[in-house]
Amino acid sequence: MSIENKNFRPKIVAFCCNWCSYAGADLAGSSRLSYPADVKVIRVPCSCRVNPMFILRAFEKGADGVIMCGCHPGDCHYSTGNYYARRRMTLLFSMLDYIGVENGRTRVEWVSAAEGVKFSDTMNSFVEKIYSLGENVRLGDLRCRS
Amino acid sequence: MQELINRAKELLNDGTVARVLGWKAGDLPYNPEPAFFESAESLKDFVYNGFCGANLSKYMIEASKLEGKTLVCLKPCDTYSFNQLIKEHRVDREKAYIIGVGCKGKLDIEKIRNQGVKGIESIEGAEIGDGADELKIQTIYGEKTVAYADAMLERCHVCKGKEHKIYDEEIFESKETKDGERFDEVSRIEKMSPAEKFAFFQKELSKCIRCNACRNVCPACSCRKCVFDSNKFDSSQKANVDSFEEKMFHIIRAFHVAGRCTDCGECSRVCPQGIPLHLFNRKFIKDIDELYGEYQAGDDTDSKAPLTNYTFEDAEPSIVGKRG
Amino acid sequence: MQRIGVFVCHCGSNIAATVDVAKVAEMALMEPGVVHAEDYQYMCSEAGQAKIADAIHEKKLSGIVVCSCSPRMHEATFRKAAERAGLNPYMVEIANIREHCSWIHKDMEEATKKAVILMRAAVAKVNLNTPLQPGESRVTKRALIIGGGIAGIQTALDIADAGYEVDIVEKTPSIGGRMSQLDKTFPTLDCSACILTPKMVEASAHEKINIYTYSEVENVSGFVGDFTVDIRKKARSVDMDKCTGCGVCQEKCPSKKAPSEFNRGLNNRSAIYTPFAQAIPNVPVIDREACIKFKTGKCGICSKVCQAGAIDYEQKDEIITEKYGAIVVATGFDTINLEKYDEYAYSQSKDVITSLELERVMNAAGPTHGHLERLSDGKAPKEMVFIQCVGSRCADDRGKPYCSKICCMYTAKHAMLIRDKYPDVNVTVFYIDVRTPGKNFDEFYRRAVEQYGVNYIKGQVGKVIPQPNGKLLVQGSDLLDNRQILKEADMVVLATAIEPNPDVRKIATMLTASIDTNNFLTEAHAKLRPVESPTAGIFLSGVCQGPKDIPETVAQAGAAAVKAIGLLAKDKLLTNPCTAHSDELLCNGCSTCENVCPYGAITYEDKEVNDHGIREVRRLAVVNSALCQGCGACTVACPSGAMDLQGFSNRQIIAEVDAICR
Amino acid sequence: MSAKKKQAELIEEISGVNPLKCMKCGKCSASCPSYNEMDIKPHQFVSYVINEDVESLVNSASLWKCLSCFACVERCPRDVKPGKLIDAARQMVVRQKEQTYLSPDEIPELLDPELPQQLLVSAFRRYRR
Repeated sequence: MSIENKNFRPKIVAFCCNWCSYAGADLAGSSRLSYPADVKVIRVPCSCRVNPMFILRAFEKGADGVIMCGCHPGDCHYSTGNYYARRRMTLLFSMLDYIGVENGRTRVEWVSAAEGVKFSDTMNSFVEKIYSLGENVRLGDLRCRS
Repeated sequence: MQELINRAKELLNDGTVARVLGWKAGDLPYNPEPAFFESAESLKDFVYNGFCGANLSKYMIEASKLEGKTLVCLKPCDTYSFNQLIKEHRVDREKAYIIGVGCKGKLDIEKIRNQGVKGIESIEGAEIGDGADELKIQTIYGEKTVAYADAMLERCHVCKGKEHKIYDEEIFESKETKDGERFDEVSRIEKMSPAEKFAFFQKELSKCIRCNACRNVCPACSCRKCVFDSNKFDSSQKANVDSFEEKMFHIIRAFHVAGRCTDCGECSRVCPQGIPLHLFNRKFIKDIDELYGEYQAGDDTDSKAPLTNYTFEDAEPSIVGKRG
Repeated sequence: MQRIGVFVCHCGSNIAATVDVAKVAEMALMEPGVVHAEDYQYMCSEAGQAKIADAIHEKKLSGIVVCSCSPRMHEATFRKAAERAGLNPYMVEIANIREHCSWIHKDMEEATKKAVILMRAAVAKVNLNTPLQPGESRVTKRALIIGGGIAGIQTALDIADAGYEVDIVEKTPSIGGRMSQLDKTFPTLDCSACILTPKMVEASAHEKINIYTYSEVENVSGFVGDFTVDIRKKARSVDMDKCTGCGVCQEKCPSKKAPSEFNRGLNNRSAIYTPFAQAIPNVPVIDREACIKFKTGKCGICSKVCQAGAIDYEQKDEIITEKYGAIVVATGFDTINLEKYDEYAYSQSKDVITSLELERVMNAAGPTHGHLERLSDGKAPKEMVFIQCVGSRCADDRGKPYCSKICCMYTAKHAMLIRDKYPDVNVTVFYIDVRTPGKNFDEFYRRAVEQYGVNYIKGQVGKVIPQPNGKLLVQGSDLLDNRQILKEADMVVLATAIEPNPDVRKIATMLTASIDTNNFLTEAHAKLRPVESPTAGIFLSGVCQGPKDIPETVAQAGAAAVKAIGLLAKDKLLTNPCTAHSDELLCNGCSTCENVCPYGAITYEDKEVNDHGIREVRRLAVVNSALCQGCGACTVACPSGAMDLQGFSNRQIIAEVDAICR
Repeated sequence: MSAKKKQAELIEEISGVNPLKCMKCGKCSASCPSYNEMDIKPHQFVSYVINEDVESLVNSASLWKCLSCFACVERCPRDVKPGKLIDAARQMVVRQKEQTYLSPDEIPELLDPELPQQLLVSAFRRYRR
């Protein structure tokens, strides 16, 4: 997929759980670890609050990438939330891959409150990936009449 | 078939059941429809043949609210749905008298038509007792024959088995119809390039007219109110064809029934546009089997569903990219 | 329609230097529902909060958005400010334009654009906010301390002295912890046991303190104020009520080959044992792995010699379930495994020991009865070498990246004690840096050098090579003299890095308390909330939070106690109103939500509903909002979308998504 | 950018080492079997690179006294690995002399069959990159 639009700035939604990843994002901020402004964080109590519908909704509204961050497995503030989230996202991503949507547009990363560096590294690499994939056409246009 | 009607009459007459849930003949030889029979007398319209594909489990949700027991005829594959509905507390086992009816494969009228058979007047060989390998079809253009196996629904070629998972009594012998692998088609699609996959599904999904037949027939889609009809997700049906659910309807529907879908195949059977909707559900089933261990929804009434279960070692979502 | 006020904070120059705050306020006025927008230097200041209050009154605001720092910082501040001005506190949303924007972006235009989008998302959310009322939950007036070392003992004593019941759970057969293994303590050189034992006795005698030794926490459920904990009391094989602690059983026990944990495996103990003479409780346990009776069925000598008839081979593990309002973690530390540091020959020579082992060697109750001698041949050493930073400050996976903090001081102590007691022994310390911040610490270190003539060499040791003559050849470098040193030593002592007790990971998982990459428990705020875990009701005491010495541990133990007391003193806690609730008309009664709820907060009831005129009894999900912690697992599991989360509703999150993608 | 700075950066690039991670513990010098032969000691390599004085490093005796035994690489607690720095300085000299590399398939015919295996292995170890 070529990036013809040189001014392409992706829209990237990052769902972060309140306890680990949002705090990790805060730590990235207070440590002044930069990542592209294309990433916008939505705070949710837990990764298990992220309904697959939110992700599809984001794509439908024009997002080019959606990333979900939660506590590391075993460290969920609510004990088990991220385990359920992990299965849900695995299946959703597999389905998106199955219908031909590049799987690089979705990602799950576990970021603890202490991992400001990981948060910024993750966002940098994810944004880079989205730049390489270019604009998201397919998900916004799944059922266009041929 | 008479055997079944006789038994139903007996159970009605001795008060075991208050009604019978089965199929009655339609206006054409190939479109019987689900029906309740309240009296022994009304059973004269009862039919059970190769065209009785309809899964009656879902009707038991409403029937469970009625006074008295309902006799319900369930084919082997329907019993999975019934078990799943018990697990979800949607049907009352005590309110059902289940006759596990045998099955020798259900027929797909589209497959018959696709073989050039038009103007059908009557069909012979679809009866359960016939054991015929051929269908004799009288049409306005004369008699045609079609091999039974060539007229079967896709789901019967990958039949889950002849065993009734739940029943009070069984009637009729079932026949082995499986001659294909359930996940072959899914695997074939998985091997396509992203562009091919996208083209395939775009072609199929663009046929959708959002008639909601798939949703309405699906035993797993039994919500009192569907999220697509609710304003809670800002996804209620709007006039705008571009709206969110129009595009994502089938993906979301498949996700909602993931881990609960028994792969009964009703969605694909009823789709007026012939979209192979089971391919979505079966993809989830295949992933669940591969990632979390084999799981057949409706196998029992108490096991933990894959999406309400976990292990510490579960695969990470990144496995999707790695599996290629 | 809401009447929303948007308040954009400059945070001095923290935000204003990279975000055009006036522009954000200006753009806010174009958003639906926004009737007021302003920017101000410090929104969190009294003047800033007054501006919010004024606007709420004057413009009759129904909701506000503060564009400022992270909600984790000041959400509570602004909610309280709104509440004082008569607005429901849950009508406040924060757009994080500092940590998530101004601090990470350099380009003003780009950062301003992003800040505007973050503001829009928050406005979109507030448009759908509804006033929420917190519920109440009770506080069980009892605290649990996990770990019975000096940290746990001190915390327990402080909480108990305030009048609350305290349970200590200790894994080993006695309380006392690492401190009980130490010989002397720096910088005063008083004997460790002399200051610890009275505390142990005080704890065991305290009427409010209940000690479970040889016990482990098995399961934790519940939440702040109302934890339910299963404690496994391992089978001691000795009846605690009958045993008089006479010690005859230990003397007569024929199996004496089990390595003594207390002496770090430097000598052996009997199968029935108390770890050390001052153990509390003074009741032995039978090590079933080592006991002949348990292994072969024959023996039973201890039972025969026990006058009190306390031996009980049939005893089984017992699970005790107890409720607690607060939990303090005081799990302490261990020294790291040295198997990856082969160059120091720890596994090759008995005369290379860790500092903690040296503590036992120097201790009168230790394997050598307090005589400094080589463990290989019992000879008195003449040359001792101490190596600092073994496994500490290490960038690769052989060791730990942090400074273990206590080694510089205890090494000075060891060196000083040896030089004092054995003036003919030469002591050389190879160091990288000597770190002695602390009251009287540097003076202590200088005394070691100036008064006791300890030879400090700046430079790490590269290799320790055991020689055929039994000596240890130490190859080091002296960076100040710029020469390489080869030194024959009789004993080498490794200042081994400390790490959190390996069990802490399991405990943290049970408590859902967060833990860092080094397995230290994370504090709620590195500076301002150093003894609290981010998980409410969990407090941290001692080395489980980070390396520290005894006085620091005791200080932190007291601080943790105060925090726990502050919690236990309350009769009721306000609960987070952001809980799940089920729409009765949409609920299928399918139990899916119940299956994913980690708190057992969802039950099913048969309830009569009126669904647009249809009256019927349905099986419906009911959320107990006192138990619900608001994770939202149920909201996604629910197939019909009946379950939703207050404060993070489906529509609110979707509105944020839409605003960001717009 | 000054030539000195460029040289220092080249060393960092070739070696993949960040000299700023050094905490000056001296374990490298303590481990070095050639220590006494060296004019610039292993722990000092790091500060020469930091101070952008690669010139002195290149002209030092140490450059060719290092045995590439990798004791310092193995034991360095900070992942600084002075042995790699000095090796990088050697590489720089080699490159400056415009000596090209061999391609792998040229090697077999250059080998003397009598050559001890161990020498070959240590040569590979020394020049692998």
